[in-house]
Amino acid sequence: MTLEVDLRHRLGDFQLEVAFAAPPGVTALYGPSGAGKTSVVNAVAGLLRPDAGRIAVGGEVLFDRAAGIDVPVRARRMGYVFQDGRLFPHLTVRRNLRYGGGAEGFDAVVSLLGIEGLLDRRPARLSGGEKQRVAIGRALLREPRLLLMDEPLASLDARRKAEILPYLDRLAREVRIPILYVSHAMEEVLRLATTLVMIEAGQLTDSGPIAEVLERHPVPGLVAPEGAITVTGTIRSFDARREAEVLTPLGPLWLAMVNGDVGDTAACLIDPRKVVLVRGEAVSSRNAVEVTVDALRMAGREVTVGLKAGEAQFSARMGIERAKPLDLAPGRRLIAILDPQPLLDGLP
Amino acid sequence: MTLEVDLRHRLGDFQLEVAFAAPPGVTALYGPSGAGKTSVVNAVAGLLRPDAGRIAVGGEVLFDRAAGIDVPVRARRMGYVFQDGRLFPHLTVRRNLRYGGGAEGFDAVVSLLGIEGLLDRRPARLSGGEKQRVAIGRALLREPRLLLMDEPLASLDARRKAEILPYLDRLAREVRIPILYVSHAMEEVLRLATTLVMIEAGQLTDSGPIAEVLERHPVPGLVAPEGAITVTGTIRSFDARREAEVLTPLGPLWLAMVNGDVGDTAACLIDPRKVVLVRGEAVSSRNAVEVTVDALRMAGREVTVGLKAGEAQFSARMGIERAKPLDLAPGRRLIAILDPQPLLDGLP
Amino acid sequence: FAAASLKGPLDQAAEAWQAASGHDVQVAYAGSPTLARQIRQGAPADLAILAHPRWMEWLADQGVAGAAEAVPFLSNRLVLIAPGEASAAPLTPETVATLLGPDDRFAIALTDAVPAGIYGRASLEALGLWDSVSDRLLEMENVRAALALVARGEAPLGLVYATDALAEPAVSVVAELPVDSHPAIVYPLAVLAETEAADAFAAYLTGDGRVSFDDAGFLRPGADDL
Amino acid sequence: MISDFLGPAEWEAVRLSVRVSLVATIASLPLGLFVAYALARWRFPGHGLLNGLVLLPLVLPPVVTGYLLLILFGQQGVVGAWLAETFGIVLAFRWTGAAVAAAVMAFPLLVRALRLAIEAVDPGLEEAAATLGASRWRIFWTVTLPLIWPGLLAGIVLAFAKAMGEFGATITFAAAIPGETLTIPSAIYGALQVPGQDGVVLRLAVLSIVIAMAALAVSEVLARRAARQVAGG
Amino acid sequence: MISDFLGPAEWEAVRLSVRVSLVATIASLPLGLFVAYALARWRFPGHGLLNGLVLLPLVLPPVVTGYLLLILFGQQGVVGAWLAETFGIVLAFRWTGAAVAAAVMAFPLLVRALRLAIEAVDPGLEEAAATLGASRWRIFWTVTLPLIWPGLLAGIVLAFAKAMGEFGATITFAAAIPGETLTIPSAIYGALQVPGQDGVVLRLAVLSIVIAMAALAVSEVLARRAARQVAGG
Ligand SMILES: Nc1ncnc2c1ncn2[C@@H]1O[C@H](COP(=O)(O)OP(=O)(O)OP(=O)(O)O)[C@@H](O)[C@H]1O
Ligand SMILES: Nc1ncnc2c1ncn2[C@@H]1O[C@H](COP(=O)(O)OP(=O)(O)OP(=O)(O)O)[C@@H](O)[C@H]1O
Ligand SMILES: [Mg+2]
Ligand SMILES: [Mg+2]
Repeated sequence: MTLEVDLRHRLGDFQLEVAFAAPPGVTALYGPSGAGKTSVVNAVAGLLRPDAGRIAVGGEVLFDRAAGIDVPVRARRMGYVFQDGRLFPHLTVRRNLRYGGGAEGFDAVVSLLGIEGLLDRRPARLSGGEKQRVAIGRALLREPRLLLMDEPLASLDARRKAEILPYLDRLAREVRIPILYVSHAMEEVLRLATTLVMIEAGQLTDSGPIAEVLERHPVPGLVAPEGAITVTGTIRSFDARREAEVLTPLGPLWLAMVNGDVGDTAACLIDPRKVVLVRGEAVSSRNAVEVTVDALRMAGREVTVGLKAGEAQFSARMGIERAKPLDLAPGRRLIAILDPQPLLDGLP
Repeated sequence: MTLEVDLRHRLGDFQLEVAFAAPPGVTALYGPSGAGKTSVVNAVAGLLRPDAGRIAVGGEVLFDRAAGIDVPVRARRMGYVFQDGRLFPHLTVRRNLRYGGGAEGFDAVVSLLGIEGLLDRRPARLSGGEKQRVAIGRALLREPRLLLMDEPLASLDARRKAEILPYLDRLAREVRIPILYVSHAMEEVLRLATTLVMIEAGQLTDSGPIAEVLERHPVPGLVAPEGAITVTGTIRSFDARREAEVLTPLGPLWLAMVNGDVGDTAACLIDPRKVVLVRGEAVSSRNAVEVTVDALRMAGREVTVGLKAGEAQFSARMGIERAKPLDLAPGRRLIAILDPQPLLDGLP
Repeated sequence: FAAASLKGPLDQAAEAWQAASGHDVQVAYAGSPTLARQIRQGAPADLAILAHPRWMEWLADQGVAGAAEAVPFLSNRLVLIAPGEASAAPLTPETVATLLGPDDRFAIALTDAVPAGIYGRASLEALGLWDSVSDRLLEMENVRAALALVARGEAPLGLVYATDALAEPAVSVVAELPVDSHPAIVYPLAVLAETEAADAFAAYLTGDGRVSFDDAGFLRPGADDL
Repeated sequence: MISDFLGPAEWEAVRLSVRVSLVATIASLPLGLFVAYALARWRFPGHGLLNGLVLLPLVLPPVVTGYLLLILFGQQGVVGAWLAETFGIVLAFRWTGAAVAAAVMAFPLLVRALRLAIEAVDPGLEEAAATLGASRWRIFWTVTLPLIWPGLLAGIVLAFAKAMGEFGATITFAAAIPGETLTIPSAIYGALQVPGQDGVVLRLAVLSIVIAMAALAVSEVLARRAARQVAGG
Repeated sequence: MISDFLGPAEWEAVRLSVRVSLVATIASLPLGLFVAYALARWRFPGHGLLNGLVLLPLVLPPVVTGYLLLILFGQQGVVGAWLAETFGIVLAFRWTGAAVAAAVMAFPLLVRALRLAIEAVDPGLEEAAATLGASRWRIFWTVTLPLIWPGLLAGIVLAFAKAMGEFGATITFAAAIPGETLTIPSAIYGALQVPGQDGVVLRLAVLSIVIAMAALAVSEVLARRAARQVAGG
């Protein structure tokens, strides 16, 4: 089941124009505040009627301006976690959860979200994060064919996130429903998403498999570290801790927190400042690569060292006093210890 | 000016009991969802009247149950960024911003928050993140003697956060007002906070300077990596990129994103899995330490290497195939490259 | 259906007749115009007693059966009243002026709409008193309201039916207006339904039943009044 | 008939008034809800007209309203004749007519209260219900209606109180036939016509106040309970 | 006096009605706001009593209310005598008295609408204003009042319409003095008493409807504009 979106809409001065496809699994909608993410989600849910366009799920057309099709909201069978909660204030948590149906899986969802103790309270007596969890539960229990999640974890603590994320991950994989996921937290996006849709100021910047998009637009919304390169490769295996061995032009690299399966593409970023050069015989790191010094460049009190590993090229950068003991010169063979970032670390 | 809080309050089944002091600078209120953070903030703002206790700012008592003092909300001069926004729906953004006074600094705040284009709109036409920015602006323009920020950046994108955080940072340092800052995002907390107040289920877990608290409770809300140790030291200098040189028992370590000034205490975490051992002469890392192998322990396909650096002890862990080329044996001298975490990376 | 102003004595008469004849009587009171309109719209009224002939004439014009055969049932007369214990006074503009005082007002029913007001105005005009009160009128919804004003002392002088003055102990009669100073006051009665009971009750009212109305101060109309 | 004590006739008026007011209030609720919902949520041609029409009974003197009712629904009236022929329903001069008059007079109050309440409901919540698969009908019953509960109660109390106090239209349209349409206000009117009946007036007035206050108290308790639940208190 | 055309007397009634209704509505606004705010937001002894008292004029037949007003505010009345002595204010039989009667009759409608609206205001917004340093008074003017704007308009329209249609209490308390207290409803009543004056009745009724509808239309436009701003449209 795939969600296809193609829409144009005007909101005051704001012009929205996006087209993308979201296959089963998690599709992250990523973009700065005010980019139009919520508007897209609303259009998919049927709460915003685009001026033009077409929206379909698994071949079923939900909206087609030209053909005059507009399936009513209630018949779209989507679980929507709203950015602003929207719990029913007059109903207890339990009845909020049950509103969309789904006695099935009730206990599992409730315990996943840790809201067992809140079932008989009304929303006014919940904390911000508790409300958000109930809203997630309500959407999950709807048994949707598509999940729309607008910053669902924004006010949850790390531990709770760490519990819910794998669940969503599993849900997307096992039930094979598309999840449209709006988030500003790159960790979440990287952890969950297989597809990435980037929008800015209402316009689609790029969309597609996450690794490809990130390769084309390295660290969305952030200036990539100076001189950083993106390295892409194919996943060969996973270890016991689900770190992925990725075959890259630099050799096999091990990445933590990668989505996808063996055979999928994964991308990472090599920040020259995080490359450690070693003059020695052996290192214990799995991400060590034998390199030859290619060129040296000085800038201020820093040295940038151009490196070659087979055909591939990258660089390392360090303070001048660090470079001295290495006795650097073009042609010298060294070991480079890389710290490949699945674009997860290093974000402010 | 210091904020002193000591309160006890009952909300249904929930019992809140905390006491802490927040000096000028940012004090992070950290704890899982439902821990009572918003309740504490509300009590400071005067929106919740505690059953018992005392609240004072810079010596002025705002609330003292026993003494019958309860300064009215409007006279407390606090800028409160609510978890749920609370913009005035009938006023334009401009008039929302001006509500608390402060023509002064208006343009600066508006451009900091990137809301120049929204000034004549009403909140209903703003996106989630835009609302949040306006709410921040409204509180800042109040010229408060205390800022209360309840997850103010939760729905902002990384770039925007990266712009606002330094501003708050500066504000806290320059104006020397206490900022009580609720957040689930460890990066934000580490970036901003000088003081950390940890609460869980309504009870104070710990409070004090952030480094000390994190030393006593390493990674709040998260299980620390197995075998990790916390290393504390004194900040000796900052480099051009504001990385701090911290004098630790292991020798000088360079940490990124540390709060505080020269002479302050800073803490970091050494994860054995991230320690790279090198058999060789020189490395380019600033965080390299000469070590002696003390002991070897095998577990499954992993080796844990006990290490000594002067008096200090720590360990490294690696897959057995990584250990082989190092030719490990007690007494062998190696270089260890550390990846000291200011508890910033590695959080999910 | 009967004019509201008849309520007291008519209730008594109805009760008495009910006891005597075993028939069940229900009297619905309202203002004459309302009654007339209701009857016109087919209200289930067997008998109608109105406070002024004109609405009965209107019913007759509208072709309501029985209205044309209405008979004058009761009559009444007008009196000037004052609050509390007041002594009788002659009907001159001066007395009226004295009694009214410099800035008080004269209570009366609506002078161009309600029977008591219409009769009253005619009478006052005939007596040459109209000019001394015409710009100081307190025109009320009905004569009872005018009576209440005087009884409460809100107006020092008012014009009501003699029957009203008699029933309200808080006022006293200052002067009786001559009967010939205004068109005869007539309460017409019409039998609208050709039922035995209606005829019987009408007969009772115009016969033995009159006593209660006499007690209340109503007059018997002259034969030529309608 | 109205004795100096609260005689059987007075009791009858009280019982009748309560019955008429209850029936008027309850019977006008569904239409009131519908009209209020339509006015609050829909834009349609005739919106303004409907809005004005609802307000009419408030603007016109009650007697005029009663007279209009009589002309329309009387046995000779356009609608009245049709009703009588088709369904055998006669309203004029029956207690049902009194209820109709009371309902019409109370309708503006009911609709306004309901409309205000409906307009205050966050459409976002109704949208949320729709995404959860609820039909319009279900949304109305499970979201809108519970959320306008305070307004509904306010409207009911206003309508009931108005119905208890309604006189002009009732006596004009339904007359004041003892046991059938002689409500408390009509009885008070009657008593006012007879000097010295102030006691009766007072008793009846107090009674009708007590009844209305009881209704008010019940509504306050219900509204407060609902408010406490929603507000978290 | 009531001619067959819309003579000067009729015009006078119309002008008077509008003036009385406007004054009644505007003058009762501050008190209405205060009472509604108190009922909605404060708990105090006598809360229930006040609540009931406000509802009274709705429950009692207008004539009784008018009579009570007369007893209280008449020149012989307790309050009336005091007012007259102390301030030289006389209400009975003045157009001000008619305004008072209309205001009293309209008060329950005004207060209910305002109270509903005030209860619907999110106290969180008022709290936010307080944290921004606003006094209670400023909060009321800058937050509460603008947010209850639709309710305020609804209340004003209801009250104005009711005042335009008020008859029983007005005539009882203020009589029907041409040019002073002879409002449209009193004129209509007078015309109804005379056979064949249906034309006058119709003309006056239509006029008063037109005026009320105009008020309604204005309020709708204002309310819709406010709603559009707040809802984002
Ligand atoms: N009115 C109330 N009645 C009863 N319990 C309440 C009420 N309000 C809040 N609580 C409970 O008090 C606890 C603390 O709430 P609070 O809003 O302070 O949490 P928080 O730390 O801000 O959480 P979050 O991060 O989710 O916003 C929660 O467990 C909540 O369920
Ligand atoms: N009713 C409206 N009228 C005019 N402009 C609007 C309206 N609603 C939203 N907008 C504008 O449309 C743009 C997109 O809004 P949207 O809510 O989709 O953003 P978003 O990507 O979800 O942002 P955020 O991350 O802040 O929630 C914003 O610039 C907003 O100001
Ligand atoms: Mg959004
Ligand atoms: Mg909170």
